[in-house]
Amino acid sequence: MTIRTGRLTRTLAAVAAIGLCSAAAEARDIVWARYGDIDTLDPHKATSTLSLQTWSLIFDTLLATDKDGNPVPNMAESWTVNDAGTEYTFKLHDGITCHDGSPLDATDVKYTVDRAFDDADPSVTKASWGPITSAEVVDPLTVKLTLETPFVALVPFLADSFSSILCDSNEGAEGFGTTTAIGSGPWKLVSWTKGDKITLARNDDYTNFGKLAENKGAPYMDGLVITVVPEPQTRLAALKTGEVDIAEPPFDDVAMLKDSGELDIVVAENTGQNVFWEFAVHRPPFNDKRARQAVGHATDAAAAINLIYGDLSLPEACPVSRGVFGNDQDVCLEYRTNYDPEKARALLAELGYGPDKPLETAMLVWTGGNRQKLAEVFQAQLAEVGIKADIEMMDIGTMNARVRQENETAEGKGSMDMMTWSWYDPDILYALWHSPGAYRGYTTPELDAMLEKTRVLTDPDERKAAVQAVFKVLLEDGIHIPLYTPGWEWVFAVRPEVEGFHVAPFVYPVFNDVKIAED
Amino acid sequence: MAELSGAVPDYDHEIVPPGRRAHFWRRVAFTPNGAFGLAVVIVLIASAGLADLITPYSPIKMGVGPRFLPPNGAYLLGTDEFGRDLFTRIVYGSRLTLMIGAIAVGISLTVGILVGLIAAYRGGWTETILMRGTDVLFSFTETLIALACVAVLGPSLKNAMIAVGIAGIPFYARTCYSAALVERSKPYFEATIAAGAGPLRLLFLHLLPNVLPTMIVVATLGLSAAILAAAGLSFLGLGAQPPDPEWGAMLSGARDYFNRAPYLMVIPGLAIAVTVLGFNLLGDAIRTALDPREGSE
Amino acid sequence: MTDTPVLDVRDLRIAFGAGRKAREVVHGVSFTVQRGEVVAIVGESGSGKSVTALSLMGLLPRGHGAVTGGSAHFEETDLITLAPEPLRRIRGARIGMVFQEPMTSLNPVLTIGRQMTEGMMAHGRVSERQAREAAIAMLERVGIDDGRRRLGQYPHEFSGGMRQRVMIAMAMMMKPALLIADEPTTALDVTIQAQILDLMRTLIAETGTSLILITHDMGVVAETADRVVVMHDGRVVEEADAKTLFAMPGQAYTRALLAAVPRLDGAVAGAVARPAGREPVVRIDSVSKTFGGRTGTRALDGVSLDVMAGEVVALVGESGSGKSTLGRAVARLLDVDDGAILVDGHNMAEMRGATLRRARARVQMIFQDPYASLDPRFSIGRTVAEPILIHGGGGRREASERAAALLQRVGLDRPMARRFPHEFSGGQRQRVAIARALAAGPKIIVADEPTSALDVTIQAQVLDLLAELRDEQGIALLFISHDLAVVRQISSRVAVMRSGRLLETGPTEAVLGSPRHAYTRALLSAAPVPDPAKRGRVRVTVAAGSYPDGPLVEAAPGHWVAS
Amino acid sequence: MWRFLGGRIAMGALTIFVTTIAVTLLIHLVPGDPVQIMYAQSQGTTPEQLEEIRHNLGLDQPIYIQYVRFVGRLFQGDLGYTIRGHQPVLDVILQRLPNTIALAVAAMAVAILIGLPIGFFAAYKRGTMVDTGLMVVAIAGVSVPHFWLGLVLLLFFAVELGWLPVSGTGPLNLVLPAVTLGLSNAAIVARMTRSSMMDIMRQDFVRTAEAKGLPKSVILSRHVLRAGLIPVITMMGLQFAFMMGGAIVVENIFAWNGVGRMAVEAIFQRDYPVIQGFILTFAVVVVFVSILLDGVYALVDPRIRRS
Repeated sequence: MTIRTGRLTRTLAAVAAIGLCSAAAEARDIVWARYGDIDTLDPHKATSTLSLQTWSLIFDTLLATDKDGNPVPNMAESWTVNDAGTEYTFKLHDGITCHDGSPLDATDVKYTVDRAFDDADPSVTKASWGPITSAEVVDPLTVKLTLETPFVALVPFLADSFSSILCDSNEGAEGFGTTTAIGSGPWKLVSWTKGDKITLARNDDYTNFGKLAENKGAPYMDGLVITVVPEPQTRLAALKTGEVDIAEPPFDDVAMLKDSGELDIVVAENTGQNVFWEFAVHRPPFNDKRARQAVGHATDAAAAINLIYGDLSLPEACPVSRGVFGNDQDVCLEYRTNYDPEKARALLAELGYGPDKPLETAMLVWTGGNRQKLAEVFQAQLAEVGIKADIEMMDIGTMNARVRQENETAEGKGSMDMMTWSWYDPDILYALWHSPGAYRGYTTPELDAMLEKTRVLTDPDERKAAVQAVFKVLLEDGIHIPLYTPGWEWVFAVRPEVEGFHVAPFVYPVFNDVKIAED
Repeated sequence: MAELSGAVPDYDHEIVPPGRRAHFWRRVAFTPNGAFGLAVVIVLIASAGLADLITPYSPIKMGVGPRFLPPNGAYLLGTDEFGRDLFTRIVYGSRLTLMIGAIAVGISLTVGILVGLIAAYRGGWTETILMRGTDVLFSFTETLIALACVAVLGPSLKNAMIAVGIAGIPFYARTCYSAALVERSKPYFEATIAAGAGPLRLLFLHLLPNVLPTMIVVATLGLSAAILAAAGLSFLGLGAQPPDPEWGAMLSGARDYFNRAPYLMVIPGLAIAVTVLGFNLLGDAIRTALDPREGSE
Repeated sequence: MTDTPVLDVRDLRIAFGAGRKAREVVHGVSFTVQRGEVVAIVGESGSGKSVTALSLMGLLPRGHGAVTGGSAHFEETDLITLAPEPLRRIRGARIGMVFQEPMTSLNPVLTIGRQMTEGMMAHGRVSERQAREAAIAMLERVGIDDGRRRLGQYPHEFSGGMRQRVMIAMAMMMKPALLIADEPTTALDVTIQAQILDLMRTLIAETGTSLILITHDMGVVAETADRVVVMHDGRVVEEADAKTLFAMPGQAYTRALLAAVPRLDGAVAGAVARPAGREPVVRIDSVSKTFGGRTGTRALDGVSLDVMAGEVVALVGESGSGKSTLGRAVARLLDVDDGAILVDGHNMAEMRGATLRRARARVQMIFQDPYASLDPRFSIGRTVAEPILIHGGGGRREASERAAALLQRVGLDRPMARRFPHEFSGGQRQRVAIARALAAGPKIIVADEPTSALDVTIQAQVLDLLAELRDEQGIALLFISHDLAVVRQISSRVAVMRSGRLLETGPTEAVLGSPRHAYTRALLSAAPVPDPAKRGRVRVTVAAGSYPDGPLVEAAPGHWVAS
Repeated sequence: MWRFLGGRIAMGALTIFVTTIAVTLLIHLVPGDPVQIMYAQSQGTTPEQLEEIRHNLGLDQPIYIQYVRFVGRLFQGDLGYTIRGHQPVLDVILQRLPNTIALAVAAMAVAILIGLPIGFFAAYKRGTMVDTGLMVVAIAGVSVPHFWLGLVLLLFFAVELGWLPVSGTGPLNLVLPAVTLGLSNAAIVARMTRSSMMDIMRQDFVRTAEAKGLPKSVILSRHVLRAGLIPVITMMGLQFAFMMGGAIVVENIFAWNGVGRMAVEAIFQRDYPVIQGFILTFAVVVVFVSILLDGVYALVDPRIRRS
């Protein structure tokens, strides 16, 4: 029977190979495999990195980031701010066209902003846009945003794909977010088969004003196919067979791949990703800062990430990661609870826990990126000092809900979670820890005041000091215990014939420069 | 999740009379299938019971050895990605496996027998409602019911056991029902009614003991299905959570290393397969011993 | 008789199992069958008669039995040593076979035509068309009209009797030299049985085919056979000309066998007219029951009947007559739609719950299948003690003491109380069932074909026991049976049923001796009589709907007939 | 026959009816506030907004009204919107359903092509070593977890030998998942077929056929196979349901873009409208297929066709 199956499959394989060859002869697309699918093509309806990365290819943004993560002009050739910091005026480049051929101008920007603030159906990231009260078309190439209060994080936000500019021809278009997504980015949407793949075609009219790519025109390759391959080993196999050009490899195989030179490994820098412990602070045991500190002292992040990610990831000392404004490892290391199991045991003993009475807590972790493995290591580390943590794996969306639910619940056993956030600005701390707090977690009036200050200070040095003051509170009280950066979807294995692939800050892969050498 | 339930409940309700029990077990143990099944089950129970004695390390402590060490003298089955001893984890895993099987089958069996017995005994509307309901659930297949239960309850080992238990109810209820229906139509049952016996006596002294042999066969086969189903859920991440050494979860975790350490995937898979095979063969042998039509004797 | 027999069986030995477990069940059987002769092989269960027949066709179930010695020469060929392929060519073509169960002996998913013609075509003689023509002609000969249409039908569109006709047609179509019929009429009602036996006899006579008839029924033997081979325990006990055998049985076993056969003629043993009690124990008053909703079958249609204390009333009829339904209604094992069933003056039909359970002690039941009648997980002592316990007849000890006494009464030793049903024979189990029925202290016992599954010698013993109990304890008995001879032996009154209606009722002597209803007469004339001298009686037949089935009218004192 | 099919259709309708109720209840059985769980993704949703969402979803209504509404929308083909990405659930499902059905059908074909002949042969050789051997293989077949078998096949045929693509959704990609799912079910089909055929071989009519002197091949093909296949057909409906159930796991291994993979993702994402839609779709497909097979059954079995 085996023999017969063999012959059959070989025949089938031969038949299919013929089919594939003829398809390949027509055009060579870049094939990029990821572990999951996007939620939507509508940038106002999701927050996942997978979605963001895709939007960044289809849509363009007013501003862009340089390689250090600083905002630079893009579609907006320049911008001005009034002295009060409440009016931002952007001047657009002339001649930008949308995928449907219509010009991209101030009305499209206004359309996008208004849509994000639509009362009936606002953007899920409305809060991050800041206190915008209106968007005004001054002339076809000039648009003015008016804010209620100053908001310094608006500029970096407009460099991020959360602020993707949607062409107003999307208005009323059938199936926006599903079958239609008209932008002005380097790639045009051809089709999206849910759960399977997104097919993009080169936007021939594209001009790169500020994005991190050497190529100032349209991408070199004809098309880009983003496929879904959940299993890391399967992605690797597909990379090896050439079915896929670029994909996240299994972490444990990275060293081997590097050594063999079989595939190139690209590690994204300045991802802005921050992985940290946070706690349900409104009830025992984590309402006592000593319990939180004990967790901090029990955690050996360096050892853990070394075990799971090798040298691919770095321990992070600050609540915002490297490449984000205010980050300073030395400053943070002073404040944070460092690995010291003895100290952890002592703190636990103070609280009345001991070998016979472990501190019990749930440990919420979201799926993917080998975090379940990492969590297992942390679980073992905590067990060493007498903390019994039950890992609960869940989707990130679920975890967000759970964390908030835990914070709003007064009863039950302890809860801590391995939270992750990626942001281009320390303003994220405002979202997280300013009352009421994204998860209804730790807040105090003092911290609120300190966070408010970080939003309005326009002088970089003053703002830096204010930000680091916030770090101090968060770290010393064990509210936000940073673990490592980068944290997810930042390692890419690339087939050797693929040239020019790189990743912009905040994990935006750039395909504009990609060329695939003919075999 | 393989459904053994694909086999129709068509057991012959030939009963092993009390006096022949010893002979019966000899018949089970002396067939090659039965002997293998029995051996697997005994080894499983022994390893679950004696796990603390026969394992050299802790099943959850990391770094008791180097990582990814292939099977060798010191670590019989090698070590995993955290430097834990795989042999120890497999042995402790047998404990979980037995527990999962026992609890899940316990739930299915108890509820299934009650539903089946009551439906067969009461007849009329009770029967229609219970058995049509069972049919509806049955057409959903165990996998879907288990999945729906986990969707509601959330992923955890406990919930997976409950889910698999609930998912099995329709099959057990159906089997019990058809067995009870056969018994119910036998003259001895009518004679007992005619003797004036009440419902409890009829249900629990006459009906239950007579369907029990059938249900034991079903439960033995069902154990394997339950173990497989729970391992499947754990494999999908919907069952056991770390650091539990549950075989399905171990297998799932080992997927990331199949280039580097294929034994991490092969061994838990074999453990599941052999265990399930053991229960299947044992169940089959018991059924053959009960059903004179099956064997060549 | 001609010189060379069609079949000559010599010292045939058959064993079940293999190797060390082998157990010989047929120990050197010899007999011959002459051309055109009807030979009956008769015996009780376990005598080896069916196995012998199957072995001749090479049809012993594989892995279960094998011929271990002897020969069976059929037209010069030894069937035993013949290779499978030549044997196959003889099967069907030269030796035909008819089986007991017409309901299952035909393939339900193939048309009758296909099944009738395939044999003829397999033996390579004819085209499909010729085979169909032959089949139509043959159907006509066995009394099935409209053959062309019938060939396109499936077995489920035929009744049991019709199917057996098809089976016979199928076998006889090939004009075999020998036909083996294994209990061909056992599953049929007595009137159909008579028709089938007549048909077979006619066909045999016309074609000159020899027939081996395997049966347990001495009546069937007497009606059909030229020569009889009596088998017992795998051995031939006696072989003789039919007339001789019935007149002067040579062996003790044969004599015992014949003596045990209940007869419709001759002396009546049990049916001595007894003074019946004045008050009826059971009064059945216009009881009706329909199964399967409003459009369903009417199983009982306004039946009324009284049973006096200490009286045995027999309920006779063919399958579908409603006799068992009536019995179960009396035992309150089913709800009736209409009418009342008064037991000791209390209407059982209206009782519910605990009242009903208490009242149940008055009516007990004995069933046909002795194997399924006892809970296999209860020791027989416990089985018999159960009704005593339920009805509060004292503690566990007293109950088991009384149970032991009852078991002793029905002829089982006290120590046997600890044993389980599988350790007993069919007859013994039926005794246990009787003891259980007695344990509740009933006024009446409903016995539904209590002896039909038993061998004739055991049947006689059980009937004797029932008669004794009736005399001794004054319990009334509602005796349900299809066998008029058995009825005649035990009952004092008979009620004849058909299609849910009572057609005739009266004293046994009157109803069976001078039947007034056409249907009763038909039943009596169809019943096989174990006396070859009475062969060839004129059969009375009665078509459905052609007989009176109105209210009963008293034709003679105590003798009521449907008008 | 129409009465038989009518009964089956009624039973199917009942199944779907019960499913709609179960699906409505599902969201209420979830511990915690489903709306909060579902909408936690959105940044800073205020309690008022949550209340509004609850209202929009009708979750503030009494449950029977919710049910009536749910069914009402169902008749318009509206299964609601996904939580993640706000897509119409029906679209999301319909885009993937053909893949799952293709997988189930292909797996069924594999199971039947392998299982049926083996079962038939084992029944024919019943009681011999061949039979015992085949049945042990079949038992081993049902004992191997298919999530493991799938991985092993994947490793061997796709990674080691490179004969087949490792993942994705296309005709060639179908081979491995279909074989994985088909193989473990082939064992069940084999056992089923064997027991059905053995039942038939024990029937009196087979003995009749033998007594007629029919050649063995005719008896087997005409009498045994035909009658024996009928119960097998009736089991196929259930078998198809098992395939659909098994597809949930297999799709996840091979990244086959079907509704099973979607369902597991939805569970992790607590995307209840998708889970609801999945269960409902599953029920409809299973009911439809079983009615279809009942139709086949009714046509094949003269006892039903001509009644």
